[in-house]
Amino acid sequence: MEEVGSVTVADIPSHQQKVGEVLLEVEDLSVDFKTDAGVVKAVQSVSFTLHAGETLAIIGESGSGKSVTAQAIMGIVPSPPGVVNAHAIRFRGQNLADLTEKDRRKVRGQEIAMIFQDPLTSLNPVYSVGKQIGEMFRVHRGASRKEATEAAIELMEQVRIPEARLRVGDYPHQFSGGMRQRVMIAMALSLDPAVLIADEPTTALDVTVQAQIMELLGSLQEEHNMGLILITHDLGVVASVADTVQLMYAGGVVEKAGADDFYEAHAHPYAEGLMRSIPTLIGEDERLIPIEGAPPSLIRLPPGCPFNPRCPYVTDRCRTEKPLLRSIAGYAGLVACHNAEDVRSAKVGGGGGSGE
Amino acid sequence: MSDSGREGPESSAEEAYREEHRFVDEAVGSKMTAVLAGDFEVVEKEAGLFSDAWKQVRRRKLFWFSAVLIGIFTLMAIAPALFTLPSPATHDPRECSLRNPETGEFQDLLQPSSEHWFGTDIQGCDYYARVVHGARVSIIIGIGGTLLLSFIGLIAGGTSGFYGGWTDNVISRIVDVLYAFPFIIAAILFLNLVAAETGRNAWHVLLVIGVFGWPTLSRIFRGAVLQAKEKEYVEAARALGASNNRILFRHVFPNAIAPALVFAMIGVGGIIGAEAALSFLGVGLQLPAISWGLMIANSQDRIATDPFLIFFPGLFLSLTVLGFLLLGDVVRDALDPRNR
Amino acid sequence: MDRVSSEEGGTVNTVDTGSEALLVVDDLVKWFPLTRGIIFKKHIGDVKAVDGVSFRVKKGETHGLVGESGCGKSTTGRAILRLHEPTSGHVFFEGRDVIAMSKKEMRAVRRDMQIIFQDPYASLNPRMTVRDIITEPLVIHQIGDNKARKDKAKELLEVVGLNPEHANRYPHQFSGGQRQRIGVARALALDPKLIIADEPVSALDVSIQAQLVNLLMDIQQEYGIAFLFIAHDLAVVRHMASHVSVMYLGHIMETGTRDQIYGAPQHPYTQALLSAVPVADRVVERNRERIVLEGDLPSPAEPPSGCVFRTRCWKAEEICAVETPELKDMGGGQMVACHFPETRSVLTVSGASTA
Amino acid sequence: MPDVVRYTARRLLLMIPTFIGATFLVFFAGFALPGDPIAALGGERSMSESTRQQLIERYHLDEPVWQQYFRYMGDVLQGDLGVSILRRREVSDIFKEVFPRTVKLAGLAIAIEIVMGLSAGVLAALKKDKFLDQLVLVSTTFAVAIPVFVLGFAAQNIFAIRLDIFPIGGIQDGAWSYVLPAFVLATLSLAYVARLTRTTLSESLNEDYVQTAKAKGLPQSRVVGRHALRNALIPVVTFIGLDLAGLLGGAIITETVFNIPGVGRTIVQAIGTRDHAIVVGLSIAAVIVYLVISLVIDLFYAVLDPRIRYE
Repeated sequence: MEEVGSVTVADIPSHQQKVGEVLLEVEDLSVDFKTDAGVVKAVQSVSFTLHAGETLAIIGESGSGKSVTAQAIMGIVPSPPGVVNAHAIRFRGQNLADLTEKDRRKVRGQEIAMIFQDPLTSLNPVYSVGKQIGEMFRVHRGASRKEATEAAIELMEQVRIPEARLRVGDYPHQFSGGMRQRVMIAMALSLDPAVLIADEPTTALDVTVQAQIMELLGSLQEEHNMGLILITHDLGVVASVADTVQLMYAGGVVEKAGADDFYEAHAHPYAEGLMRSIPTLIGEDERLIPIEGAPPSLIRLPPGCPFNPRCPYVTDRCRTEKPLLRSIAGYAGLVACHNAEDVRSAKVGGGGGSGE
Repeated sequence: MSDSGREGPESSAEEAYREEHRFVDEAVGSKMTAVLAGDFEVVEKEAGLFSDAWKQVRRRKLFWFSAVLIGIFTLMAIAPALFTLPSPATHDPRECSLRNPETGEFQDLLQPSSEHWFGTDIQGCDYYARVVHGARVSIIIGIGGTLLLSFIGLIAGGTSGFYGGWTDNVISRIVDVLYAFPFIIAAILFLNLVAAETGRNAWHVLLVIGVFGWPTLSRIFRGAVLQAKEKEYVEAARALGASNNRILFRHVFPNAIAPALVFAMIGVGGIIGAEAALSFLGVGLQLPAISWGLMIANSQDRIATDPFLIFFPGLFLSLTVLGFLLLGDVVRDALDPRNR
Repeated sequence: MDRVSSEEGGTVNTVDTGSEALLVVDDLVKWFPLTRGIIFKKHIGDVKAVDGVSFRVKKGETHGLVGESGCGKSTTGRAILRLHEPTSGHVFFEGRDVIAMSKKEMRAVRRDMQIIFQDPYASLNPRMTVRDIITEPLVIHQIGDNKARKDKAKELLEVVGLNPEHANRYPHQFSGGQRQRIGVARALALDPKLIIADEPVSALDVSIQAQLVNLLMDIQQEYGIAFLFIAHDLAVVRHMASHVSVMYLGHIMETGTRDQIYGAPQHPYTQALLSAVPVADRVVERNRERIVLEGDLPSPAEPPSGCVFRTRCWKAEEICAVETPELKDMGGGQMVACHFPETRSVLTVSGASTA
Repeated sequence: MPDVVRYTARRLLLMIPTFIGATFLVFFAGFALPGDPIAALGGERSMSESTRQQLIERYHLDEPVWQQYFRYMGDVLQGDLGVSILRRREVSDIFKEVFPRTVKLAGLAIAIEIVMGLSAGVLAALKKDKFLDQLVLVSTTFAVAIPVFVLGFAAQNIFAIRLDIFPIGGIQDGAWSYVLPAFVLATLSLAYVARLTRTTLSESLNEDYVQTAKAKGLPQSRVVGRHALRNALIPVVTFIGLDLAGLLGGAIITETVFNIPGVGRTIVQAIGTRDHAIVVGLSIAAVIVYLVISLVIDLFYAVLDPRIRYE
């Protein structure tokens, strides 16, 4: 019943202005799954840095490796069949691989928390939501049952679940989708983590509820100055909140840039293709321009650039040599494409920009 | 499963569990995504379920092991002479002599020897021949009983699940009654009714097993049908104007049959065990029929002195049951991707 | 009303206002009874999934039916086809009331009305080959012989952009996008006049989704099939539909041409919905006005009195709780069910224009 | 909680037709047992026509079956299971004597089942596809393949006769007499419990909420024990409960093999002696025990799984 008035921001702050302390550094992360059919190369040499207060959006379609990246950071990739390799995953300078399982557990949940796509299946159906939130305090803080319940109520109020005190004993199936996701958020934020990873937090929700949850996440992030990793397939959802964008395709990062740069001037053919294939509410009602073909099998990736079979800019080089992330002239981001310059000039020539 | 007295409880729990886990759903739509956390578009293994299953089954040693076991015992049931031929004392199992043909001495219960591989029983019959001939009853009742109970169970479960309403209510209550009335007690009581004067034969046992044994399969199939009929492709067929029969036989039935099939396959072993158990209890086959259960029953007093009388029929019985059990297991693994 | 696309390849036929309506949905109601009781079921209430929905679809046009989950849009689609038997109301197809039809008449009508489902994994029978799936409609309606059906399957596969050589394959051998094309081919087999597309692209990734959207638009253009396009994604609907109806809790809140709905929405719910849809443009996103609705969707078993949207509406007054607003024509064919309608163009942002 | 009450009421009402159907079947089959019931009532002795008439009247044998049935069930509901002329005892007394033996046997078997079956299943699920898992799979397959009476005799032969650890049968040695039979009785269900636990647990270990539990930084023991196992146990507990209900109804074969005069063996013996009163009385008692326990299980199921109440 509340109307939030229009927000006018004169200056879109770039992430450079916003950076706080370095929280998370991921260097050269790869994850393989060994299956009967072959080795699934789910994530290949992904690196990034996350600062306090920063929102990093990892964008990609199904099978791009974005969720697995998050699981690897959390250290919850199911193994077997998963095999995680990384040069380092550092939290506040400490390489997580060096920690004992016990210390790693302290980081997990307390320092780096995570929420998942489907809040119904992600909550345990046989425990009340109060118990599940309270469990964080019971296990990590040694709180009594009563203290844990009180803390749970307080958190539920914080994430604006109405009548928290009455509902603390209810089970997940008694809540609506949006409320369940609030419960997940309350649980994740219970110990005031420095980093929150949100894996498609609104995909299972309706747009109006999505708007509520995104607003909540935004305000909580600001309040706690968290580093936030938002994983999504929807370029729209993160457009307003991301500071940095990392676009993934077939397990690898194909483009990485400040959000302003990315949305305005993305340089990878895949990014361009994605932008054009999104139906939009704004602008001319053009015919959509889809990316032809389908994503490759992660077991048998094409040689060279994984995007080459679908790429309109493809050259012979793309079919043999895998492009690495590099910077190109006139663009502040990094692109893994041999022909990024051509993509850029074609775009400028075609008069395209954002919102095409 | 071999103690059929417990068939009821086992299966209803299993059924509850299947319902809980939407067995059919997953058996049919196999996503390995559970492990891979939904970040891959996994091409589903659905339709080629049976052909894929066959491919997978062929590669497994256990499958061939069970196939060989079943093959041997089936052959034994069809042509026992093939198996008794090489034995030096090959006889008709009913041609027994209490006297040594050479010395004329009175003899019974010979221990196993090179002449009588499995010894002789108290009547002086060659025990190997008897045990070999015991296969026929087991295989007939095992397969026949399964066919009969599957027939009843599929019809009952199919109508119950597909049509719902009062039909479902009535059938479900009958199933409840049969569950509450433990199979073995039912079998004991009714086999006593059947042909008490004329003596019972394999068909009587088969009939009672079929009539009282169908509820589990019916419930499994009902659940599978309920699942399958909610599928969108059924709605699609309806939208095309397909008749009920077409929907049932072309869309629902083929997609619901897998779990029932697996159950029936495993069930053969269970029924073979049940026949033996009933004969052992004295309510199954009666002398002069030849049945492993009867042989064991008639030898139970001699467990201390002549354990071989129990051992050999027990071994053959267990191996037959094992064969069907393993086959069912292998097929279930192949059809139910959760086990992969 | 006129829908003319500027793009060379993607022109959409102009629909004459005067042309006859192919489908008229009149006060359609679908309640699912809630019962309680052990032997005798006592009727204790209803889930009012669809509660008096009216709209019309003209020949060859695409009518979008949008709303969030639980608003009754899919139930509406199924009730039109009598996959869910409607509780009351009328559905006129080419002037004849479908609801009153006998089974036999219904079977004949089904040739002209087809449906495409959301889930490409659940909507194809895994035990049938692609050919069997596509030719099933022909078999059911006894059209052509085996050879003719085979040829038709081949032709349809080509139309939807699949390799006709793959007709012998099973659905599991195809990707989600390809499966959805098979579903489209099945719907086309009987040359229908109307296709009800129930969230046909929602389960697909964006890059694949765009392929399907284009395919559907091409098909419509080529065969002149009318679409009832049911979706929760307002952006997709904007690309597909010339007319749009917005549903909330079993009721139509607003209906009109695409430009009216997107450019000048008058119902608060339409406005909230539009303002919540994210746009992949940073400048737009940062500058646009966003209306964040409070609270959850009320239960359709106990919908609010009066206007069903009032519990989440910032404009709600006493009258909204008492009197159910009727769909009123606000001019130009735009109909709004609100006591306080007011044009508000939520998509207009500094410089960027709405369509 | 009205939901629980309604649920209970529903189950109770649904039980009525089941109860009538099952008991009628028992009554009918017992009544129709071959042999002259009157002669059986008189045992071996011959009797005069007048005694015969007296007995017929006393037992209402001239009435239609269904009338006899309702008369009989009326008595049963008041705790009267009839009288065995042959044994000259009230069947309810016999039940009171033999039932505790079956309870001991079944109780011990269930305990073995829970301890061994659950641990084997949990270990197998945690070490999926490793050696231990394979071992559990193979051994449970064999356990299921060997029919109970064969297993019973094998156990007798090895543990009672050759090794002389346990008595060969009977109940003279008190609780110790029940150990070997209980193991034999438990074997089959133990195998099922192990397999069921393995499947459900390995499945629930893949559920999203287990991911959540891990992401919460909970120790492995808590992730498995509190989150995965708690959910995996729902079907297992149901199985064990129904198994208990079935076993109490008569562990017929095991009792026969080990010569334990429990409910099952008494029924089998009574069939041999054509003692209709005992057959019908004990079988009906068994059916009632089964129904009551399965009702409890149903209710317990609702406690285990909070979603079930709101079906």
